[in-house]
Amino acid sequence: MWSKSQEEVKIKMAVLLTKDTKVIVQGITGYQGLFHAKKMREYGTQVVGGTRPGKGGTEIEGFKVFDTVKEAMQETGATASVIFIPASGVKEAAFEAIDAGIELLVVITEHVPKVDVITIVEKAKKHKINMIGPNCPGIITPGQAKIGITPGNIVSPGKVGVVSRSGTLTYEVLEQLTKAGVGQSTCVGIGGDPYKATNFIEVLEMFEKDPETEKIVMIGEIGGSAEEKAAQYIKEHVTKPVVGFIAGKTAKKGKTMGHAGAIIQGNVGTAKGKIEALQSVGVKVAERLSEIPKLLES
Amino acid sequence: MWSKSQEEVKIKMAVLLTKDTKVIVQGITGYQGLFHAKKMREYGTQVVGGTRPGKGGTEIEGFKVFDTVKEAMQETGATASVIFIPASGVKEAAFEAIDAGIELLVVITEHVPKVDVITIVEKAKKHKINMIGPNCPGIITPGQAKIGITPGNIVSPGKVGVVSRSGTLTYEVLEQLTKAGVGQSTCVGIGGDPYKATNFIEVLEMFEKDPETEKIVMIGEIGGSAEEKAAQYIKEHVTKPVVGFIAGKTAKKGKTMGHAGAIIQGNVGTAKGKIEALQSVGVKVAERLSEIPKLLES
Amino acid sequence: MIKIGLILEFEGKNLFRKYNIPLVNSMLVTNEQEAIEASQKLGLPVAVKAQVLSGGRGKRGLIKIAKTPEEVVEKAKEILNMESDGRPVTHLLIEEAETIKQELFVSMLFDPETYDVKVLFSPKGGIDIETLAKEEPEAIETFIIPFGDRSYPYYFMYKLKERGIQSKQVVPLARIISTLVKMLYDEDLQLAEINPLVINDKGEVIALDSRVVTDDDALFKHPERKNYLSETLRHTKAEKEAEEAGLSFVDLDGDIGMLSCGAGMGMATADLIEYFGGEPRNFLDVGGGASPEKVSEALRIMMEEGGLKAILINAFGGITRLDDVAKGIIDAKEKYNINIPLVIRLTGTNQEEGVRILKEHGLKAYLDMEESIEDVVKESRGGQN
Amino acid sequence: MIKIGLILEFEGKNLFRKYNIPLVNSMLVTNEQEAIEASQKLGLPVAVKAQVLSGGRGKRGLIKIAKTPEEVVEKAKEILNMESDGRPVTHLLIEEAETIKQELFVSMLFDPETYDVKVLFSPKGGIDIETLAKEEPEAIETFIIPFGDRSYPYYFMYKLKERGIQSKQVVPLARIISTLVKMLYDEDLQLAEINPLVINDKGEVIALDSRVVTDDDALFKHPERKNYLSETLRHTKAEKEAEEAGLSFVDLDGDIGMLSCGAGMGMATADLIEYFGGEPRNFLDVGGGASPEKVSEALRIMMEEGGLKAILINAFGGITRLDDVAKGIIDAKEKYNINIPLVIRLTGTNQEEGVRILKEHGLKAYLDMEESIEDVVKESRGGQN
Repeated sequence: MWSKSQEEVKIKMAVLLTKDTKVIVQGITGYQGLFHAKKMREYGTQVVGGTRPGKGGTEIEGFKVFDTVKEAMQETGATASVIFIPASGVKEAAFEAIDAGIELLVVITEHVPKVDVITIVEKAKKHKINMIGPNCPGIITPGQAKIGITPGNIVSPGKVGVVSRSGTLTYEVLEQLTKAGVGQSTCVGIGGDPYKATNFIEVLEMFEKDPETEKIVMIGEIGGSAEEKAAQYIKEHVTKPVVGFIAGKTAKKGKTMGHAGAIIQGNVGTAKGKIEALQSVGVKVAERLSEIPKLLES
Repeated sequence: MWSKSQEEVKIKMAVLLTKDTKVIVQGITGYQGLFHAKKMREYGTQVVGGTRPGKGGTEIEGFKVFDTVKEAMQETGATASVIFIPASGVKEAAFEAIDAGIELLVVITEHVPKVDVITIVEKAKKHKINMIGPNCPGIITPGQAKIGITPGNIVSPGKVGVVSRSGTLTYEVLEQLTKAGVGQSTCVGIGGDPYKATNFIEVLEMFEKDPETEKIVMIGEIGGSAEEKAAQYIKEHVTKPVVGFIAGKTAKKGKTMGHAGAIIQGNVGTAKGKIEALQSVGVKVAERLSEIPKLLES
Repeated sequence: MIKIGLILEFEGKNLFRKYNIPLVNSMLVTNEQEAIEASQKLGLPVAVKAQVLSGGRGKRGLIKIAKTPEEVVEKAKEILNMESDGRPVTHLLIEEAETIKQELFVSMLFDPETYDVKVLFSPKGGIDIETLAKEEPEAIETFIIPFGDRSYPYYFMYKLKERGIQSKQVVPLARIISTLVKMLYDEDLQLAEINPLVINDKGEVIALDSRVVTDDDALFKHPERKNYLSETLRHTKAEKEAEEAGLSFVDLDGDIGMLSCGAGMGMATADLIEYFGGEPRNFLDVGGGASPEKVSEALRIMMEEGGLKAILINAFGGITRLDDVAKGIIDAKEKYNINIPLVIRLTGTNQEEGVRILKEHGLKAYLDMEESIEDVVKESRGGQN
Repeated sequence: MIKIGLILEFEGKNLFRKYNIPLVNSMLVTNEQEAIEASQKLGLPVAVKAQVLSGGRGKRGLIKIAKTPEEVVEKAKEILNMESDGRPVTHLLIEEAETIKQELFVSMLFDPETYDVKVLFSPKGGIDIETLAKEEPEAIETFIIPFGDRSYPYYFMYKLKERGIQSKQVVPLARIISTLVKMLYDEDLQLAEINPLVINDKGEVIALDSRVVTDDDALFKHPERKNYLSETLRHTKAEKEAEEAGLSFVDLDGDIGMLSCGAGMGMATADLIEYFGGEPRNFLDVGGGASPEKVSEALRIMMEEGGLKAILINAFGGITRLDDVAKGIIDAKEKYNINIPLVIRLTGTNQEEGVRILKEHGLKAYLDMEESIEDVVKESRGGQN
C-alpha cells in the first residue's frame, strides 16, 4: 500500500505518461507524423487523433484529423500532444498547444531556431506545462505507452529510470538493458539541443520521487554543463543509485563559440570533466555502454 | 479641517502637481526643452535639472544636466518628468522615465507614432504611474507650478478645474476665465491625439474628489467618442457643476478612416452629437468660449 | 509634415506582398500601350483598375473587366479620361481577372478606447459593407486581440470555425488575418482592410483589394513612404507646399484666410468666424513651436492660393513664441505682396515682445479673440458690418 | 543542412551596418589591383585584413597597416600568399586605419542555463581577452538581460556609468550594446561580439572587428545567408557535398569510415572504435529520418573522400526506418565502387525488413553494436586482430 505522499508522487509521475494518457499528434498527415502515430498506437498508446489545419473532419489510417488542437482536445479528451512538424512551424504549433491548455508537450522536430526554442520554453514555463524537447526521442513507459520515436521493441517494464541527452544512444542503452534483463520504469529523452524545455535535473527529481523507479541511468555527452549541474543535484537530492555514461571521450576539442562562449562556460564541457564530476558524487560511470547493466547490479 | 477621506483625496491631487513637486526635463538642452524649462522655473516650478545623454555633469542656464533619468532622480529627488524630445526618441525616453520610477510623466511632443504611444501608455499603466499626453500642453496649478507649455500669465488661482483635449484652445479658455475673475484649481491639457495616457474621465474623477475644485470646465472637439464617454461618466459619478465647450461645429464631415473606422465608431464624433450627449446629462455647453465664465456663475 | 495616411491599392498590395498575403498578378501602367503590354504578360481577361484614393470604384466605373486586347485599350482609355477626387486618373492597375465564388470582408485597427486590436470580419464582403453594417450587423463578427498579443493563425482558426467557415478556407483566412494584425504593429498602420477578400473557383483565398491607412507620425521608421504615389495624389499645390513647410493646410469655401497654431484653436476660430457671419477660405495650422520662417512661408502659401479678402492670424503662444510669430509676419509682409487686411491677435508666451515687434512695423495686435474675429469678418466685407 | 555558424568579419559588419552600428569605411577585394583602388577611394593609411574564420589575425600577420600605395600592394600580396585554416587567403578587407585611443570588448549570447542574454563587457579590449579573463577576471563585467526584455540604451548607460565610463562615450557605447542585444533576437544570432570596440582620437566609438555566430537552424528566416562567403570557406569538398545532401560530416584522422544516425551515437561509436584499437577517418551523420537517397549519397561522399580501409554503418532506427537505410546501402553498393569491407549494424524501427533487404543482396547485418565495431576494427587491419 502507498502512503499518502507516495500516492501524490505516483500521480505526478502519471502526469508524464501512462496507458491512460490520451495523445494527439500535431502534423499527423505528414510522413513522419503518420508513421510514428501508427507505431505509438501499435505500442498501446492512446493516440486519439491529430491535427492538420485545413484537413479537419477527415480521417487518416483510422486517426481523426482536426484543424486545431483545441478542437482535438475538446472532442477526444487528449491531455498530451507530440509535435511532428517542420522546424519553421514548430513555434506556432507549440504556442497553439500551450494556449489550448495541453498538459504534456513533446517536440520531436530537430533544427528549431534557438530563439524560437527559448520563446516556446518560456511560454511553457509560464503556463506550467510539462514540455520535453525539441530534437528529442520523447518518452516511453515500457509496457504502457510511448510518445515520440523510441522503438517499442527494445524496452521492457522494470525499475530503472533512464534519462538521456542523446537520441540513438538512448536506444542502444535501452536495448542493452533489456537484453540483460534489466527492465525500465520510464525513459525520457530530453534532447540534444543546448536550449531545451526539460533537462537532467527535472527528470532526476521525478525519478527520485517516483516509487516505480529504484535505480537511474543517465546518458550525457560532451558540451555544455548540464551533466556537471546534474552531478551537483545528485549530490544534494538523489538517494537512488545512478549509473552514468558520457559520449564523446575521443572527440577533438571543438571550436568554441567565440570568446564569450569560452569565458562563460569555462572549462566545463569535456567528457573528462563530466565523468569526474559524476564520479565525485558517487555516480558509477560506464566506459562502454555494454557495462551499464553490470554497473546497475553492483 | 479635512476629514480623513478628504485628506486622502488632497494627497492624491497633490500627486499631480504642487509647488513642492520636483521636476526634471528630458531633453533640457534642446531649443524647446530649455526655453520651457526656464518658463517653468520662472513660474515657480521646482525644475531641479534635466537629462541629455552624453552631457551629464554639465550645466545649462543654471540647470544641472544628467545622462540618465535615474541619476537625475537620485541626485535631485525629482518625482516628475516632462519630455521635450523629438518624436522618434519619445518611446525610449518615456520607457527610461518609467523604469527609473518616475511618478508623474508629461509628454509634450507631438507626432509620436501611434504604436509607440500605445506601447508607452500600456507600460505606464502597468507601473501605475500618472502620465499625461503625448501632444499636450501639460498641467498647471495656478499660483504654484506648471509642467509643460501653458503660459503662466493667463491663469489665476481659484476653484475651477479645467480639462481640455485641445492645446491652444485651453489657453484661450484659461485667459477668458482669468479675465472674468474666475480662478482655476488645476488645468490639465490631456492632448489631442486619439491615443493618449489620460483622458477626460480620469481627470473628471480627480476633480470630483479634489476639495480645491468646486466647478469643472471641459473642452472637447470633434472626432472620437471621448466626450460621449465623459458625459456618461458625469451622469454616474460627477456631482460638481460642469460647463462644456466643443470645437469644430462648422467642420466639414471629414473622410473616415475606412469602413472599420466608420462602423466601429458609428455616428459618434460630430460636434452636434457631443453637445447633445453633454447637455443630456446636465452639462451646460457654451456656444462661444466667451460664454464660459457666465455659464459657470449661473 | 508629410501626410500620407490612406495609400493606393497597389501600394497596399506591395505591402501585402512583403508579408506573403496571397494576391493575383498585376502591373501598374499609365497609358493604353502599357495596359496592352501588361495584359499580354498577365493573360486575358484582366481587370482595369483606377488607382485613386476614394472608394466605391466599381460603382463609379473606375474598375472594368477587359476580355480582349481591344477591350483593354478601350477600358483603359475610358478610365484614364475619368476623374476622381477632383483629379484626372493617371495610373491603372492591370490585374488578372479572378473567378469569384465568395466575397469576404476583413478590416482592423487599434481601438482608441482600449488599445486592443479590433478585427471586423464578415463572410459577406463586397462593395456594400457599410450598408451591411447597418442592415445586417450580425453578419459582421468582431474579434478583439489584446494589445501586444502577437496573434497566431490558430487563434483566428478557432474564431472562424465557430462562425462556420470551412476547414479548407479557415487556414489561409486565419493566416491572412493574423498577418494583418502583425502588420498593424510592424508597419505602423492605422487601418488594414481587405474588401473584397475573395474565395476563387479553385478555393484559394485572395486579397482582391487593399485599403491601408498608414500612420504619418511613424514616417521616420518607414522613409520609403515619402515616395508613395498616394502622397503626390492627395494634395493641391498649396497643400503640398504647406506640407513641405511642415504646415497643415485645410481647404474651405469662404474668403477669410486663417492662420493659427493648433487644430482645436483653428476649429474654434472657424466656428466663431461663421458665428459672426464670415466664411473661412482655408485654415493653415503652423502647429506648436513654429519658427519665424514657418509663419512667413504659411502667409506666402496663403497669398499664392488667392481668393482672400482678409487674413486672420490668431496665435495663442504656448510652445509657440509670439516674438517668432511676429517676426514671421513682418518677414512675409516685406517679401510678399500682402495687399489685403491682416488682422492679428497675439496672446501667450513672449506676447509683449511680439506685440512690440508688430508695433514697430506699424501693425496692430488684438489681445482678445472675439474682437479680432469680429474685425476680420468686417474686413472681409470691405470694412462694413 | 547548410552550416554557417561563425561568419566573416565583413559579413558581420554588413549586419552591423544594417543596424547603424558605427564602422569605418571599408571595401572587400580579392587582388592587389583592387586593393590599390580601394585604398585610393578610402584614403591612406589603410588596414589590410584577411577575411578568414580563425581569430588572432593580428598575431598571425593576417592584418597589416599600409601607409603608402606601395605598401598596399606589398601587404596585400603578402597576405594573399598566406594560409589560414588550411586554405589560401582569397579575400581582403581594405579598411580606413583608425587612430585608437582605447580598446574595449563586448560580447553576448543567450545563456543556455537561464535563457537570459549574458553580456560581457570590458574596458580592456584587444587581442588578449581570454588571457584577461584568466588573469584579471574583475576587468570583465557581466550584465544579465532577462529573456524577452528588449533592452534600451539607458539600461546600459546606468551599468556603464557605474563602471566609470565617461558621459561622452557612455551614450554611443550603450546604444551599440543594446543594438547587439536586439540583433541576437531579430537576426537569430548565437553570439555577437566586437573586439576591439575602439574609441578613436575624436572620441567616437567604432566597431573595428566583428565576430558573429549565426544560428543555422534559423536559415529559413534569413535565406540570404546561404550565399555568404563564410559558407563556402568553411568546408572541404566532402563537407560541402555532405551539407548539400543534408548530412553532417566530421573529418577525423584514421582509416574507418563511420556512418550513423544521430550525433550522440556517432560519438559513442567513435569512442568504441578507439576503445577497440581502431581509428575513425570521418563521421557522417545522416540525422534522424534519413531517406534511402540520403544514405546512398553519404556512402558516395565517403568513398570519394577516400583513405578508408573499412566502413561501419551503425544505424539504430528511431525516427529513421531501417528498411530505408538498407535500401540506401544497396543502392550505393550497386552504383559506386565500394571495394572495401562494409560492416553493417541495424537495430530499431523496421529492423526485420532492413535485415531482410540486406540479406537478399548478400549483406550481413549485426544486431549488436560492440560486435560490429570489433569487426570493423579487425577489417581495417586487413582482417587481423
